[in-house]
Amino acid sequence: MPEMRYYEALIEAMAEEMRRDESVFLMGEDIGLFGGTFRATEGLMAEFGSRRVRDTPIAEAGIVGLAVGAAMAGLRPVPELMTMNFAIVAMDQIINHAAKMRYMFGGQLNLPITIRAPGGGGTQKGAQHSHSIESWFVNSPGIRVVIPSTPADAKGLLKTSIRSEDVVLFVEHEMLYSSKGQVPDEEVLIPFGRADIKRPGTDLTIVAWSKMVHEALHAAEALAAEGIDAEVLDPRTLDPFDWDGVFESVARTRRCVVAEEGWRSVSVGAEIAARIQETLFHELDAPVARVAAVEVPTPYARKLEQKALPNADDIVRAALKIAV
Amino acid sequence: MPEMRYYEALIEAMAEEMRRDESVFLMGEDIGLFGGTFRATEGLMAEFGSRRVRDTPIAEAGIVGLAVGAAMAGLRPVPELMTMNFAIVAMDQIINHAAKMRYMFGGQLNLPITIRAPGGGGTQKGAQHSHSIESWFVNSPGIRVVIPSTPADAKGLLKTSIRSEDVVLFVEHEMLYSSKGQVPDEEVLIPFGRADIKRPGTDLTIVAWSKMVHEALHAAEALAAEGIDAEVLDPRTLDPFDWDGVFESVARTRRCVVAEEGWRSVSVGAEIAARIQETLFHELDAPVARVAAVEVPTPYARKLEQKALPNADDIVRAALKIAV
Amino acid sequence: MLQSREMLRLYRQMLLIRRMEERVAESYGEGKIGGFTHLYIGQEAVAVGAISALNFDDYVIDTYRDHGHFLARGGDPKKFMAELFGKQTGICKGKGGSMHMADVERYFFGGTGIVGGSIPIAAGLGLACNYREDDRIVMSFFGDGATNQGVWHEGLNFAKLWNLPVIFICENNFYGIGTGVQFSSSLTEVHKKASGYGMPGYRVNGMDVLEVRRVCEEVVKLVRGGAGPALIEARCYRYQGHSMTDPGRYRARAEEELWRKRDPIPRLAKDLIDGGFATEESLLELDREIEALAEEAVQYADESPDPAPEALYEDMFAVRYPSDPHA
Amino acid sequence: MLQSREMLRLYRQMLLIRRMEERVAESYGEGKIGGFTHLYIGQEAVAVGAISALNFDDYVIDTYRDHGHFLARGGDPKKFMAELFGKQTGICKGKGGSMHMADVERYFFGGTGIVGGSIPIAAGLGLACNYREDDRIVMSFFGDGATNQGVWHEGLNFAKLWNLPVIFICENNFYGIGTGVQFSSSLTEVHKKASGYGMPGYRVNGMDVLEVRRVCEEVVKLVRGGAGPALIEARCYRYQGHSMTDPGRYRARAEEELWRKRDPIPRLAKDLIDGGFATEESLLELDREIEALAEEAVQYADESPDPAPEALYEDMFAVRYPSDPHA
Ligand SMILES: Cc1ncc(C[n+]2csc(CCOP(=O)(O)OP(=O)(O)O)c2C)c(N)n1
Ligand SMILES: Cc1ncc(C[n+]2csc(CCOP(=O)(O)OP(=O)(O)O)c2C)c(N)n1
Ligand SMILES: [Mg+2]
Ligand SMILES: [Mg+2]
Repeated sequence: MPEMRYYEALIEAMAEEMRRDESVFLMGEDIGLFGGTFRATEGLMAEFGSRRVRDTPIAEAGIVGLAVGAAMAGLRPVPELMTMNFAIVAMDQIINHAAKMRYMFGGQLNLPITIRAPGGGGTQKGAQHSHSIESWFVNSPGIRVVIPSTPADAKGLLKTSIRSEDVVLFVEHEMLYSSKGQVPDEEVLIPFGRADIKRPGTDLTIVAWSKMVHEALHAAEALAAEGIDAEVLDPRTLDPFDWDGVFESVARTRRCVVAEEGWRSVSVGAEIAARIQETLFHELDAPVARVAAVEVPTPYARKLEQKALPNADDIVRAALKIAV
Repeated sequence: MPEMRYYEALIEAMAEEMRRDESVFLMGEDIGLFGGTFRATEGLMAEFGSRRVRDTPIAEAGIVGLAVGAAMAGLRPVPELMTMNFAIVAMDQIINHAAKMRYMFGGQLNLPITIRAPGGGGTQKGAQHSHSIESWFVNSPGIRVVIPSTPADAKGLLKTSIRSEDVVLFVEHEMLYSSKGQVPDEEVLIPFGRADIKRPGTDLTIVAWSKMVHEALHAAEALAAEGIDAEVLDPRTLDPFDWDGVFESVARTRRCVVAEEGWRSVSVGAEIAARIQETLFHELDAPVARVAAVEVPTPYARKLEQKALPNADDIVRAALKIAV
Repeated sequence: MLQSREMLRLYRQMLLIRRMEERVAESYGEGKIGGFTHLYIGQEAVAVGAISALNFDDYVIDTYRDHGHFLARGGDPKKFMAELFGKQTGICKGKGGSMHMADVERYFFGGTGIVGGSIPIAAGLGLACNYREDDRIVMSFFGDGATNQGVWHEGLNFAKLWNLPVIFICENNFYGIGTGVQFSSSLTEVHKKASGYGMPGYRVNGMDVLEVRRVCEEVVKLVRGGAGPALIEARCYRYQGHSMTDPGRYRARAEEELWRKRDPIPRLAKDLIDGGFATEESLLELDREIEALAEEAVQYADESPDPAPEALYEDMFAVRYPSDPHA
Repeated sequence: MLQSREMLRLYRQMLLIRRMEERVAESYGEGKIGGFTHLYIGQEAVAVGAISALNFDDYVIDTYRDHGHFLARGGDPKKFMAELFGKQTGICKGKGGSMHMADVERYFFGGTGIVGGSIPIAAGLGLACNYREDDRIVMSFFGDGATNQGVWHEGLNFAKLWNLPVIFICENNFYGIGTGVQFSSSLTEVHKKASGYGMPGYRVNGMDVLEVRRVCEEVVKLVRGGAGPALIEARCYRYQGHSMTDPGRYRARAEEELWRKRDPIPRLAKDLIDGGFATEESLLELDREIEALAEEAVQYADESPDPAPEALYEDMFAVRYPSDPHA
């Protein structure tokens, strides 16, 4: 199993799917000649040309809208939003058009669109460039939300996304692009809706996704030193969601921390906590604890940013609080 | 205390504040000559002229952006988005500009903007015109979210919003505009962050806002017939949120149903349920139950729409489930 | 000059739209139709003239005021009416309603309720045409109000930049709800907005189906030949309020009357009769035939079943998972 | 022709920006500055020429490439550098950073990181001018890439429709990150985009501060006089990569060299010397003085304290409530 970086895994996934299916094409800002702001499309224009790897104007609503039109006509667009921050400009095309059209047209068509975009903060990009807003998309029906934490998951899930007949928001993380991991040699398509136990444990379940999986793994190590054996569960896709996987784990450990990079109020973690208490009311030994970002626009100054965003220490603290 | 309709209460609030403060002005689609799609600005152009009641092009991002600029220069804009659905087109101006600017400029300026918009479904307007997406805005820091259920609350809270130095999203409901209620004669400014007990009760707390308050009151009557005395608590503002008020009520009743019109997953109700279980873990006699919309784009056909949107019966069912 | 058969076909389509819309208004009044319902009465010449210049497999995309285009594209009046009645037999199984009529089999990608929302999507359809190097083109209908939305700009820029075969047709009926175009557009001559994209702009009399047809045929030829996108402004008038709930008090009676004199249907009737292609009698006969069709559609819709309750959970995704909403 | 004092002032400002930016690059390399940092080197003539045509209480609003405009508006170099260092003494208390420099006291409403995002806001500032019937105008700076965003269109339409006193200045440096303007704009002559709004469009040489100043003075006079908004395209070039992390491999060396020959600073130096307003010696002396200023700013920033941890919770709202985040 070769080791590769997260962004390389993404490139491989796209290249394989583009070789396989002529109707798959990419579009986005600076993805071609420039090679992608985070290198995640490097080399693809050289291989596939400017017909299938299309540099676009800075017009995110337009980009998503064009993808919808192309998909209506039977193509499989993989638009890239340079970052998740700019999905906000395209919100109406994503939520009101891409995500609703199949339903409101009574199922007359499929819209196989995979919208890629990196979210997240942690590199001092400030208030407008540090969003983890998967919660808005999970709230909205009609769009799958995929959010891998490792190179292998990134590759396998991106391939599944591109082959999916439905609209997928594929959320990467700016700080994960250069992370390394083993990626299977053979073709792997990771199914949606299957959580992955990134670390088995018996005393406590930490549910985390994207970059927070790695914070959770660090936290689990620290907790191990305190004699607490934490399980780290990565749902990998937030829609569909593997509720059975989560309930099974928490029913075993009886304690749960949900850790995410998004703002706390009305976050995906809130949903997870709410459903766990609903389903496992009598099994829980402690309230479900939550770790999330402080609810302020992300500040620029490094020290403030670090305080705003959640990390392994926050998870340890939350875990210790409910583990007593 | 005169009785008036919800939309009349809104008109009164705007007229009073405009008379009081020359820097308050309105802008929006069809609010002037046409009098407002839901009559909520009727007569205001006649009184205040087209300088202070401005009909705009159909360009919601532009409308909010202009409001931000005008507020920067010291005015107090009250932009109307014809419906909440179109806030999605303006999402970036609302969330990334209006809501973040004060913080990212280190507090150098205030942005006293009140964005009015009606949300909600129930009149067969279909998938793109039936949104209750307050959850996205409560997730986002930097913007107040006000969501009155009665004419009196509408008036008192709109006046407070317009006088507030901060950005407010003021959410009305299409189906409430013609509802009637007593509105105090004297000037009342209802403070943010104070929940209102719309019906006191001892056995169960129903937390609900906007139109769902009325569904909750119906449900409470039905529950009374079953011998269950439900309290109906209306937070009225979702940001700031009266956590103490909610906790106090639930600590008394030990059971809670949260009822909202938004989609279930990652909704404001999820946050409320998550925090209640966190804070009152040992006080609860049953899991917090949630009533919300089915997670599909709102269908047009009446029967399907009625099934998709939550109502009093759903609340009763949820209450009975946890009341046993 | 068009052949008489084709002229009669255009007449028939305009009349079909008119009569169907009258039944829509009636049924709305009876509470059988709900939601936002925007009639097309008055603007028939635009949809009919323009769409008749297309091949059957060209793409058409639209706004919420989509009744006329749906029918002009050959959509089934029964499925149309059933959709408005929210019935299972509706073209979108009752899930769409008035604003979201789509007929994918006829390459009609339907209505969007978000003003301007369809414009970049139209460009995306055009992208698909170029991508596949097929011979198709796209026709995109929208109102004067839509031209001030941001995505309109984005769509036109993309279309010209990538030389996409898209004809953007602005139905300038001078109002967006109650707001006159002079209160919403810095340039009220909408076709001139094409200049901001280096795109050709045309203006046609949208009350004259033959003129619309002629200009569209020319533009279709150019666009299909690879000339890139074009903007056509069709000046027209809606005879009813913006939607069923709008009494339309913002328009002067005199203005309305002026435009009623330009009604495209009697206008073409006169041409047909003057040209010897029809008689008053034959046109009346046609009208009766169409009335019967409309009546049949209403009856079909009336008698069709409501969607089954489970339908609520269907059609959102092509592939469903356990966490998706279900009964 | 400008007075020699004024020419010297322009020279001084351009040089200040250049030298400050050099120190920014240096400090970024030392890890003292983080995030996205976009240098203004090469484009100095635009900010300096244009802003110098304004009154002190006119409004200025900007994008993320805001260093030059901040300094040209008279912003304090120390608070500027401290902001970049993320210090409590920064103009935004370290919360904004490179992309969000605002100096409200100087009516400089700062940078937004969302391409095009500031355009309707600029129109809103213009609306306030008209609302109050004061004598102010607005200047809005943005790049060539921004002109393809939807809100750009909305902002321009609003401005013309309501006759707002806004000067939209497009700094066309021919690239949006690595994408040439010919790959993003259907109309590469950006000033012609004004035609879509019935607005006048001007083109100036953005490498010549005197030309920028002259044209802006004329346009300022018109706009202040009530002529409505205008679009100015200033053609210019950024000498560095898009941001600190961009090596800029997408541009031909020859192109870069061509534009380096047009450097606005030596150009004005020559004019000053030729006109007898300065000597090589006096300009060198000025440079030393400015270097010292820049050095002082770096030192100030270096020695300033980090924001206090509680600062995280401050500045979001004017009025706080118990449910707001707190320590
Ligand atoms: C983004 C958005 N804003 C507002 C509306 C509400 N609205 C529906 S139709 C309409 C007027 C549109 O006018 P125009 O484009 O001229 O089309 P017409 O109705 O005249 O056919 C408005 C404002 C909407 N549907 N979408
Ligand atoms: C809405 C949005 N999309 C994408 C970006 C990423 N981005 C930052 S700067 C930039 C290029 C802007 O080019 P231009 O407007 O020409 O300004 P310049 O950088 O040349 O000064 C892009 C694409 C962004 N900040 N905002
Ligand atoms: Mg119109
Ligand atoms: Mg540029």
